Amino acid sequence: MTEDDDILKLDLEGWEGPLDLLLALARSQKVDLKQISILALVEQYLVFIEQARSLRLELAADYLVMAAWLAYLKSGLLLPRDPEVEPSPEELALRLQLRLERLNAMREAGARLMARDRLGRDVFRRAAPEGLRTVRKARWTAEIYDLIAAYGRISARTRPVMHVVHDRQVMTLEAAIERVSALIGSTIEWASIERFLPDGASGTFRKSALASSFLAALELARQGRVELAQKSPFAPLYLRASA
Amino acid sequence: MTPPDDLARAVEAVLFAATEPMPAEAIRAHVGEGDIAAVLETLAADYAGRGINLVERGGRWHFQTAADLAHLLRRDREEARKLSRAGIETLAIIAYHEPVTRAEIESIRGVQISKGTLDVLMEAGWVRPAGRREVPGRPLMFATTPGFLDHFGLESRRDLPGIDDLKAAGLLDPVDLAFDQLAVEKDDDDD
Amino acid sequence: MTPPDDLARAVEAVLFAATEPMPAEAIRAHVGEGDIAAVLETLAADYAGRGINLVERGGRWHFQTAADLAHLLRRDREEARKLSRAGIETLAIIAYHEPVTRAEIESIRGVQISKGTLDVLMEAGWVRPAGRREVPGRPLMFATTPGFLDHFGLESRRDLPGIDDLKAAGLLDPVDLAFDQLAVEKDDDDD
Repeated sequence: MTEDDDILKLDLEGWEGPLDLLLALARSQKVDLKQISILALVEQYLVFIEQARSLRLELAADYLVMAAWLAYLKSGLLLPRDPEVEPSPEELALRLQLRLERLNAMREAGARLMARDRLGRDVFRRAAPEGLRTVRKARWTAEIYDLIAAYGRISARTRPVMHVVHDRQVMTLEAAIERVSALIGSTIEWASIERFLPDGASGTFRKSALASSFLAALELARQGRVELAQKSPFAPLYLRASA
Repeated sequence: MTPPDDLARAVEAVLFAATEPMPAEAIRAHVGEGDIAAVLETLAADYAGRGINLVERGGRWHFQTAADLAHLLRRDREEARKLSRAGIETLAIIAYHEPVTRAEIESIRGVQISKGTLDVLMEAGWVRPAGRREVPGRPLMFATTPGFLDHFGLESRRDLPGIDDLKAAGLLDPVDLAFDQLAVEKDDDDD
Repeated sequence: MTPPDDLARAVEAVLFAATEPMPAEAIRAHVGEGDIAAVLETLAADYAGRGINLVERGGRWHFQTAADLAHLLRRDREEARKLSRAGIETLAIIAYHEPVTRAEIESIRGVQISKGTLDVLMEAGWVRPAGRREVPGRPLMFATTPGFLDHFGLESRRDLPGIDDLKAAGLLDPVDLAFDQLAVEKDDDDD
């Protein structure tokens, strides 16, 4: 038994899984991974597992799964070719070799990375820098219009307010009752309500007079002094004195 | 600047990485034998014209940024901010009525002003304290500054439009007053 | 070492005072207009032989002590916590393959990653989540950080030791792709 084997055996706890163990065994062949003998590697692995078992070391399941798979690979490589079997044992062996190459590449890359001049271990930043500060300052802005408008707003809000109602020409209900009563007395025939409005009334005064006269007509009808007639809604309204 | 020898490089590195100013003996403990004093003098001269200086204070040496560049380490960033409605109204009252006390401002505005409002106006450089009113409590009065006139493009306060001008411009229109009142109250809550 | 002009002095002072490595744009915010890039190159050359060096890592600049003086500075300093073998390999795989999923890391290492491994790398500030791979399950991807480049003294990922050789040898390609490649070459040989 070589010295390497002893070391491997003692270090069983330290392996990062079966692929890691295979890589360590492969490197003990001391050839480029491209030239490695997969058959020899399989043999090494199976012997290693056998030894571990004989020493009653507890092996994680994935080491045993790998052992089973390698035993299958070994028999495939040794037995006469069966062209029906896909993938071929050579293909499987090649894939295993590619995986070992990749793991090895990353292991070496990791080692080279760790060996670099590392900040805080090999190179140091300034321990007590003054530091840089960014001070945010508000630059207040306002426009002259905002200022004046604001004052206008305050003044308007606080100024005494006087309400003035515009002088409007209207006909009161009282005046309309008086006028319609006076005119109806001499009207025996049906006459439309417009006939009772003052001559020359126009604009808002005419509207006011019409509204008041209409109310006056209703009031006089209630008192039994006037009769009203209308053919349909919105049709002309006719008045005449009660019989 | 002279190309540094090994000792100078070592002293440089040790002082750079140090957490506090170091006396020559402490430097020696790191870099070993050699004329530390001479190296320190040479380095101090080397760095004299640079953005970094090597200086001695009470027998202790350290690197520091050149004193005349201290202003670069602090960068002021200005951000334009619009005055709040409470702010602009308070400013308007001060401008039209100065000098005026806080209580007078509140009585004209019909709303209390929060503490921050006057601070902002003073921070903006538009308003200054202007003595005290000789009444019980001697309240502080406020007035506008020359900076205020500058900012608003006014020659003097007399350039501010009068009440009649405001009325002519429709700025005293009572329409929307109720809405304004609501907005003012809400604005003050935000302060 | 050339006597520095005002801009060089300013850049020097700002980088010296900074607590973090700074990109050229951040330096410009402090020192104003000028050819910052040229100044940085000149300063880096000026300091190259000194005990303090100006270095760029991932587009950000900082001063640090020269690597060959580490032995003078390491005393009294606690050794950076040692990364486990799993941690080192996982970090290397992420750095050389990024962005990379957990499953891809596991397939290269031939073993599951324990829960803590990625946590340790992220806590160290070297590794960050970098979006999700748009495949079923949308697995999270991982990549390195600017802090990783800082710590390992790399200007960019292109400076990762041996990355060009590994790429050329196809050792950064997945096994399936490499296998197909070999199969094609073999076919060509057979022709």
